[in-house]
Amino acid sequence: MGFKMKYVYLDYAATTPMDPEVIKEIEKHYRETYGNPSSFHKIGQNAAQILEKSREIVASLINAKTDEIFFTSSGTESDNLALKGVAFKNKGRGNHIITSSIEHHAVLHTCQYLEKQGFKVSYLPVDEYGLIDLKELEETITNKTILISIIFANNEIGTIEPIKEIGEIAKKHDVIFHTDAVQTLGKVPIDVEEMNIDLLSASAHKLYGPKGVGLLYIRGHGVRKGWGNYIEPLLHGGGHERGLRSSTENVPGIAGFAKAVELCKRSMKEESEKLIKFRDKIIKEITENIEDVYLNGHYTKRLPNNVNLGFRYIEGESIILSLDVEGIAASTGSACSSKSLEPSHVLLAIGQKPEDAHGSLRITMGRYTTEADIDYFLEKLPPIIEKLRKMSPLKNGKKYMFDPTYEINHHH
Amino acid sequence: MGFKMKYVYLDYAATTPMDPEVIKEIEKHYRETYGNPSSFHKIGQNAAQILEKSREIVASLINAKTDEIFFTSSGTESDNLALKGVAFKNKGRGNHIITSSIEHHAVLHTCQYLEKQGFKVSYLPVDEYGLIDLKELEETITNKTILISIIFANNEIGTIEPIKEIGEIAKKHDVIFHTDAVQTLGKVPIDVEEMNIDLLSASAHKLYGPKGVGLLYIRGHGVRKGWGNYIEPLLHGGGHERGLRSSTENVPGIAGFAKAVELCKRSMKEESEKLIKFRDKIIKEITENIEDVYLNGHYTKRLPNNVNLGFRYIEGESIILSLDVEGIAASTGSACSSKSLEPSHVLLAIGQKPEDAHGSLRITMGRYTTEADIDYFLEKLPPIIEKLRKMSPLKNGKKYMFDPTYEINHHH
Amino acid sequence: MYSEKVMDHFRNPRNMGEMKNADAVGEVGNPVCGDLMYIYIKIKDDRINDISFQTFGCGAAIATSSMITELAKGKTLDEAMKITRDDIAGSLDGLPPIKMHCSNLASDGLRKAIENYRAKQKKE
Amino acid sequence: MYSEKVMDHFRNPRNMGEMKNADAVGEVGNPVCGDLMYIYIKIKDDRINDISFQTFGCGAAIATSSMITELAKGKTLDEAMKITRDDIAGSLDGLPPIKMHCSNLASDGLRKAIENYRAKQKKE
Ligand SMILES: Cc1ncc(COP(=O)(O)O)c(C=O)c1O
Ligand SMILES: Cc1ncc(COP(=O)(O)O)c(C=O)c1O
Repeated sequence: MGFKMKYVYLDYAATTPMDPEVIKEIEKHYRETYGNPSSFHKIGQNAAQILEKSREIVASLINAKTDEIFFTSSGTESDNLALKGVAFKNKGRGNHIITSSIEHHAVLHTCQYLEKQGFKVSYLPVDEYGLIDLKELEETITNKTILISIIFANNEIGTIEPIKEIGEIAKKHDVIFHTDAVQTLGKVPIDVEEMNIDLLSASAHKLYGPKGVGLLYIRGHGVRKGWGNYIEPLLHGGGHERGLRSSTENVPGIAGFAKAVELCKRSMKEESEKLIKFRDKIIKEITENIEDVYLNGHYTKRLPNNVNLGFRYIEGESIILSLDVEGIAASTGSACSSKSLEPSHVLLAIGQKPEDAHGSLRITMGRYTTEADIDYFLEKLPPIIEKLRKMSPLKNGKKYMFDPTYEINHHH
Repeated sequence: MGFKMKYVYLDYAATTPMDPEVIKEIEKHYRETYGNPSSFHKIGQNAAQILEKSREIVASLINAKTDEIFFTSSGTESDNLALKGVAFKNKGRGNHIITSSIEHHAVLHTCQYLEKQGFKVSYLPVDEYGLIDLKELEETITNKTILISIIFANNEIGTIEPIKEIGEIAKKHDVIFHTDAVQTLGKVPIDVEEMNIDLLSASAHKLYGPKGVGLLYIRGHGVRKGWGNYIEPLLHGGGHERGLRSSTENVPGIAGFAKAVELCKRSMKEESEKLIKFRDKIIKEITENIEDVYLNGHYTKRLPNNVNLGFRYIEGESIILSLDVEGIAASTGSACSSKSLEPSHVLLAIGQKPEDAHGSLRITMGRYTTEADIDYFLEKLPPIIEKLRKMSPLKNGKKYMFDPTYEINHHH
Repeated sequence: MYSEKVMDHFRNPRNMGEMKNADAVGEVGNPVCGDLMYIYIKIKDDRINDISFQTFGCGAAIATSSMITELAKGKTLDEAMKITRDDIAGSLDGLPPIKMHCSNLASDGLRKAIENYRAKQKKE
Repeated sequence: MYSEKVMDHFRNPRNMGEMKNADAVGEVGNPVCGDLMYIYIKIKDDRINDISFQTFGCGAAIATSSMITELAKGKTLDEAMKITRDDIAGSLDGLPPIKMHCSNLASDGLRKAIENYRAKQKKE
């Protein structure tokens, strides 16, 4: 598996280690399938065949047709292509987009960009568990609405949205429905037909595949009754991916993605049972044994591999730094560990106070997580929380313990 | 080297086989450096370090500063980011772009897209060798001109443009200068300072690196005196690559790119001497021994690895198909082998008649090309040309040999 | 890309070359577009007694030219007039879609040749 | 990310905890922004005789808090007032740029404590 040192990796939502079988597959193609699929000769046509076979494998995981899979370079690119591609192509039809307030930045910042280009975007609020309200969604649709983009399962708090119901509403109103399934593909069954999904983003490096490979599922390969072509490309050039995504195809990487999908298909059920067991064990142990802690997200409508806990009175970066010292990799929604210096918009959206949003800890598990890893984490965490709380001036209910008459000055 | 069968690959301009050292490097990082560079913990920070080291290596090849290198997913993406990023960011300053008529589709089609968005694009003609006219370039600049984009060396005919002189003109008029160096990086020395290049696109898979990894050099990391920020992102999201290219960084692929650059740096001089020898041998042998053949492009201002020959009276696809049968991979500008069914715009731009443009053969060599490969090719080609010409109704000077009174109907 | 049948006809074209004493020739295509095809026929008792082709074009153009000479030889003119593009593609175990449209001209070439022959006959 | 010195102070913070009988305390930061720091001081002969901290914040916030207690202990109040953010960062072998700006509050905290002490003295 290639872990260089004894290290418990509990940050699978950030990215996954690659599966050794995927590495083997890519390496094989690195050596053998170096051709350019656009080339006419055998070496090129051989690469073209591997490309199409990979497309077939990936399509089958989500019940799509082969020609509805478009390979990109990342989840971010897929999100950008979906949103900008549909928005700019359908300016004439309408300028209204509906999304949620807990989208990944790849959707959120793209929406903000589209707002600057004259589009109107409605950001649906979510409840304390991170769920959107279906009635509110339907009421938000106007005759200018062209696109609904709702994240399948949230990357921070793991909440799974009611995708099938959203799909029905979108279909009923003839609005295009995109979902960011970057955290979902390979973890939870997805059926684009049953769920009425029109566009779906995914990224190989979240499911033991390579970084730099993503996909966008595009219903009807971009043609829709009453709309005609409903999406335009983001990258112009040689006309690859049937004109929707130019660039010489990364065939070895794509074949690696396909291999990763195959492996997920094979092990998804078993893996998710294991992870749900670990997940619920962590939640139970920690909420029972540590004070002033709460679960972020939903108890059951939740990704099998995600735990997100809020620890009052302490700050998240110092938690994950302490865990790192103990050889445990985890993540936080704290501003201090992000580039933007803002606390997680997802935690704020589920109604957390900013000071609490700073104290979140995200544990995400995966294929290589063992019971021993979980036990090690459960052993190391409590003393860390205790030590940091001892260091903190914040305490249950009262913030200023020394002399309440001292004047308080806030930086910023 | 992983060639599965005995096969002489002479299509290095389409894509290169990967260097075994690059494969080894990527594989190592696949196993060890799986972290997300945005992650705070050791696994993530380790990946961040590899990323920055790779940036340094790549920067040094073109005399750039480390923070001026931005990794993308392809040459196409780099071209799109350069052109759209500068155009949209500087709408207020001017709407005029100058490019050439022999750009790769990644630039050409992006320019055509920008025209639809209200920009004016001047497509400079080229002479019979594919060279732009510097005087004409300078005269084309107006006070609305924001960007000049000229391909460094053409992918079909191998002509190297006077980049340094273009850079001087761009600088003099304070216009941003982008060059598509996808075919050039690693083959010919490039110095962005000396050549006054502001933006430069490259792609790893053209220099023995992986597919799906590209770079855009951005002078002053996007800040320019009198302009401020002069480029905006194409992919919105988590703010990677200092906000100019969001997506989890493909660290193993990028490290492979860096390794490929290192190898090029080491062997460029020696390799190019070898290739120039082969190139000139092919040109001499074929033009001396086969009738009605001519060289496309320039004799000396030419990529070391490129030969492009026009064979009258026969069609290019049938040449490369015949070569493929003999175990030789080559390429053609013929419409019949392209998706667009149009003959190469590059060959038309250098003044070829369409019927001649159909008969071109592009031979591009590289690191693994041997003298034996060249001799094999030189042995196999003449009988192919002879056979195809015997089959062809076209002959020196006269097209209709049978009965000139028959009525001629053209399809299309 | 191409079927084995196509490659066989491309590598070993049947009935290739100019026919000096042909009764008629059919020309289709245009070198500007990358294809030009000549179909030569010799007629005996309203049957195609001999046939040959010359082609400037891609692999598919050459293979379809070769194939039509095999399909047409010995047929009556009426029978030969009925050979379609699909017949040729089928006999070659299929052609890439893009080639079906643009390089599959041989049946048109044969028809032209027959029409030219009949027009000549009328004049005489 | 962090230097070894930072990690040392983060893992083994010096002079950590509330000081019940402090002469003064300085508070900086705001939990809403993710940082809150208390610096407690005990003064003797115009010198910092004892000092401790409590901090809610990231690794850098904790390490800088710890470091200032080491830097300030034994210094006269005037000397202590002159300790800067850069002094602290330097003593820690540097801080990530983003942290220089946002979590490097300890010198402000100490200055606040001293000002509070002096204000109190004046009143008495
Ligand atoms: C000159 C030139 N520009 C751009 C590209 C596009 O590069 P990529 O295939 O990496 O997108 C290519 C090659 O395909 C090229 O030759
Ligand atoms: C929900 C979600 N969407 C999009 C992305 C972006 O994917 P990528 O890093 O492949 O661009 C991520 C992960 O980073 C994600 O978790």
